[in-house]
Amino acid sequence: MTRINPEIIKKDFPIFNQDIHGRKLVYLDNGATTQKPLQVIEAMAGYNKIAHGNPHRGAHKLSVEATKAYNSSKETVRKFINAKSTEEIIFTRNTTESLNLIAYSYGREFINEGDEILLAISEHHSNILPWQRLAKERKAILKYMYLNAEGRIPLDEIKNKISEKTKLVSVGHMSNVLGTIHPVEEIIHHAHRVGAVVVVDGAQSAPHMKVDVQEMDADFFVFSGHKMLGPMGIGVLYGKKEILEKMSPFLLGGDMIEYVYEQEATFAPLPYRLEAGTQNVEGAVGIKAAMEYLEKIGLDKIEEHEKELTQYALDRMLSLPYIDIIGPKDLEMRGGLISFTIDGIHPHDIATILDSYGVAIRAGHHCTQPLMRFLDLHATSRISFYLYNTKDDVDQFIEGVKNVRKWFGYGS
Amino acid sequence: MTRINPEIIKKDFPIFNQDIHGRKLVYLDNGATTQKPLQVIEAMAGYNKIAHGNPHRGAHKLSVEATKAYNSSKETVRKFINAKSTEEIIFTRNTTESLNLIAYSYGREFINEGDEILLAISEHHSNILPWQRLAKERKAILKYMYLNAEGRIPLDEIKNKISEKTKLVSVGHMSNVLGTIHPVEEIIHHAHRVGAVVVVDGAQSAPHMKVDVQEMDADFFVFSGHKMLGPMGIGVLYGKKEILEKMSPFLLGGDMIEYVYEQEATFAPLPYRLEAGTQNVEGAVGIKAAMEYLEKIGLDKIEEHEKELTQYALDRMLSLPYIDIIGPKDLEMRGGLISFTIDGIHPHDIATILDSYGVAIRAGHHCTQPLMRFLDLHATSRISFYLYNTKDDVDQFIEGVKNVRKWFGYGS
Amino acid sequence: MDLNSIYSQLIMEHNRSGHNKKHLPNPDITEKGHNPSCGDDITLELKLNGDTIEDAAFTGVGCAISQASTSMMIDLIKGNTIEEALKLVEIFLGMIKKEVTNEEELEKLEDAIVLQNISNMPARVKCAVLAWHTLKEALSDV
Amino acid sequence: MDLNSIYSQLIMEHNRSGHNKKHLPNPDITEKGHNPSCGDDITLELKLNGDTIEDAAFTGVGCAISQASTSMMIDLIKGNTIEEALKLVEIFLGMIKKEVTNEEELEKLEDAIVLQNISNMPARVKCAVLAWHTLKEALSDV
Ligand SMILES: Cc1ncc(COP(=O)(O)O)c(C=O)c1O
Ligand SMILES: Cc1ncc(COP(=O)(O)O)c(C=O)c1O
Repeated sequence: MTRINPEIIKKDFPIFNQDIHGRKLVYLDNGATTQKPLQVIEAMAGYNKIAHGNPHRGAHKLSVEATKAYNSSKETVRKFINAKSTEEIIFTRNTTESLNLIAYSYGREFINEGDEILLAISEHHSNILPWQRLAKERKAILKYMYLNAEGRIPLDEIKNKISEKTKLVSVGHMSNVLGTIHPVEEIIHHAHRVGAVVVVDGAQSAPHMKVDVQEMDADFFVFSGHKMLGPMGIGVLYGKKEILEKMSPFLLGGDMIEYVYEQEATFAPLPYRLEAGTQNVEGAVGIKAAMEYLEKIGLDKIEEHEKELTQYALDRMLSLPYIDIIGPKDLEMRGGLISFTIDGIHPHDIATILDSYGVAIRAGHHCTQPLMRFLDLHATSRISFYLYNTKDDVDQFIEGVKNVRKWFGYGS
Repeated sequence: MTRINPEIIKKDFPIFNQDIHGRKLVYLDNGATTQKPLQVIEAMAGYNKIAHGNPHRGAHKLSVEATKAYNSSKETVRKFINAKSTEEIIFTRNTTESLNLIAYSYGREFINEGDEILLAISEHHSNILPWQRLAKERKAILKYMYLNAEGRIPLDEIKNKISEKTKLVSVGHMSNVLGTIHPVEEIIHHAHRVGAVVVVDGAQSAPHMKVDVQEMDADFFVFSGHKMLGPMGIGVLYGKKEILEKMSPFLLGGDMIEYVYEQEATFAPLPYRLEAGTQNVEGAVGIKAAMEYLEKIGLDKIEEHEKELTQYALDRMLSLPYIDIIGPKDLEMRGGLISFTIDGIHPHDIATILDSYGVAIRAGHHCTQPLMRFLDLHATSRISFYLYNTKDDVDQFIEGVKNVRKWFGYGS
Repeated sequence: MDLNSIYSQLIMEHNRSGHNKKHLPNPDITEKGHNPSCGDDITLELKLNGDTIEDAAFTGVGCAISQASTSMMIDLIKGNTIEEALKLVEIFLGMIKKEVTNEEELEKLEDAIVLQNISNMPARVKCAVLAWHTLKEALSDV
Repeated sequence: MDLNSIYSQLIMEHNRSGHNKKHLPNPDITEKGHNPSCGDDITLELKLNGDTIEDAAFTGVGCAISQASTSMMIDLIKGNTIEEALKLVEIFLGMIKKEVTNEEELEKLEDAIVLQNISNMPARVKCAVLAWHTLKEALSDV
């Protein structure tokens, strides 16, 4: 397999044409949001320049073009995750809305008193709070699977926590703090044996590895455009058709109805039923362009590239005695993000000082306070890679870390 | 007051550089969605090229820039509608989501059995369905104000329908079918006397006239970016601070929390509490650029210009005996959109044939089936103006209509 | 898209559609068809003789495309057996979806073949198929 | 932004902050302050003598900015009356919001004046003000 050349890829990304505080930008905050290639920026601008209209039902050319653009984006998304049909693809605003939609439209209907909802302790707040509210409303029980010392969910934990009472399991495919790739196939297998439905939060996985929702057999799979080279303001909810069909609408309004009377209404078929109001066609155009860009390069190659960077970064970081890696220290079932702490220096100070060297990383609780409490940490620093990162980026980051130590008066 | 020159304005809008079916584009579907000036397209592209990051809590420069861009957009929106503070400005996805948010977060808490919710029969589906669901859930009563023959809500109707039982009134500021500007100040005055809260759906008004939410004294005011030169995927919810503060969150997830524990969570202050997950910063940048563009030209001038076009179009249309105007036939309290029917020709055929002459109009029920039923119509055709439309556009439209008649074998 | 040629033929058909737009004296089957997004609304009436469609007519409102399509369908199926009519419906729906392209098959649709390129006007496809779906519904009840 | 100069001074302060980071034997007031978005968490202890702040100290976790800011505040308020301390809090919060710019006023903040330009690091403003808000809270209970 020929490798990808991130130096050439970087040329597609205008953001790297600038200096940050007089230095070249080393962007290692891809877990939070990713940068956009010109291909995505121009696809959206192009849509706005020649084809913009309100889709659906418009008989004029611009409306027809907008409808085509929207539908063709759905087909691209369908193929990207190998869904059976575009009826299974609902555009939302982001992962957070996708999860809220499921909790509302599926949860309120199908979770009952005493039922169990199961999460991993490593979930992002967006994959915790909607279930907390649902559990409270429906008098259901919210349970967690805990992690072992390596940051993985042990098989026993899966088997023990999934019981006949379990009606819904929602689990992050890849942890946005630990980088662990959780064994979703195992979880789905066990959950389906007891008839539970499984939601996979793919916010951190879909951008970085080939996902096949049919092979995985997930009942729902959700992710965000802005973490995969696409625009903010658009996210995806995949759901199996037979399940989506049972769900009541979430947002109500234009375009998702059939007949509206003064006191009641009937709803349109899938996928329209779950998409209310004027949809974000530009966002759809952007996510399509992003997926096309990723597929042209190849998700397998991107994954390979990130693995290589991760190995390289782990090696360099493990050689510095004052760095603690939070999460698996090898490449097995882990993605391209690394959380760490540095003895005696608070993660926020690390991030601020690294910024002055042009190195963008994230620090904090990463929207995972229950995990932080479980790990007995207040915050971590995190680097996260994507296809445009280079070994040189890692080197600059390591140089930066050494400088952070110096600022605090430590020898390096 | 110097007039605006739409021919010069048109030059800012790349969409007009193309031919539609070999003819110049006459875009008269602004009620559905508007076109974007280069200033908006480039503001968003520029953000993506130099300043994109995930806002809030990020310590690195790109995140700081994104946060600044987001906050500065809120300030622009605040000024645009003259809200007291940016805490009163919540970004949503569109008008539809704004209305659903109110029905969920305000309605479920404060509407009780037997309470009355009052709408006008001319509401858009997005301003009907959330209240139908709420009324059903809370065992409340959904009532309608009906219109007189001119398409206006008579003062008596307002006084009769608002009673001590009325707890919430939600009304479109300007009808997207009739063009009528409803007397929201009167409605608010009467509603406040009985302690009811008033939601104003400004989807059709905010883009076209100066709105001052404090002067109007609306409790909520909602609109969409894509109907005012801005991007799709971003909308606004204004609410009075003291009301927003009483509301429970809508979507739950990242960025809207304070502390999250396994079984419960506390929420961040306004406006964050009502904005979950990664926000649409690009959308915020786009709506800001759109508002700045509109304000540079002047909303009073835009309104004046649209009035002139509307008068001109009404005059020409009223002179054709086979056209029926649906809605007020004079300029009093009406905006720049005109619904009509043509004897013997279905609205969809009118739209399709006009398209072949490069004239983009909308036809159908315009997401207002209860109004259509009230008017005893199946559908109408609709033209709707904006700052870039010209008298020449009206002339081409009229020529087109004459041709439609010819196609159907009528003399003109 | 040669709008002019498709559309002007359709409008001609529409303007002639009066001969099929009426009530039948004693219909054996009455089936309503709706197109919520357009507001189109037709009622199809069928008179059977054994399993032959002896007579057919329609009432209702709709655009030129749906009215013309309905009228052409009625001209086509009159005198056919139910089975033949259902076969024609399949050919028509197949043509619209571009799944049936065989010339010989398509010619069985007679005048209705003019709707072959309606997918170039995607907003209007539903208008074209309304009557055919309604007929299918009507006959599947028999 | 001259990050280097602000930040290196803050870190020096932070590294010296140990002298204020401890428990008081018998504090009259104990007040917790949180910064949920950072996870910063401090506890302020005050020993009063009449309405004079005789001694003060803090414990807790946080970044260099919040720890340095807390320690500088403690150095500043020790020996002041409650009223004087509250006045200093207002000057400090005013400085951060760029509402207080008068040099003479600002000098009353002594070392803490180094935080004047923290608004150039918007993500860190909350770290700088945590202790001061906590003190205000503590003293408003008296
Ligand atoms: C009066 C009115 N309200 C609400 C809406 C819904 O707006 P959106 O589709 O942007 O949510 C529209 C636009 O279609 C409208 O005209
Ligand atoms: C694992 C995970 N889930 C959910 C989210 C929320 O995504 P968004 O903010 O785009 O809704 C994120 C990103 O922050 C994430 O990393």
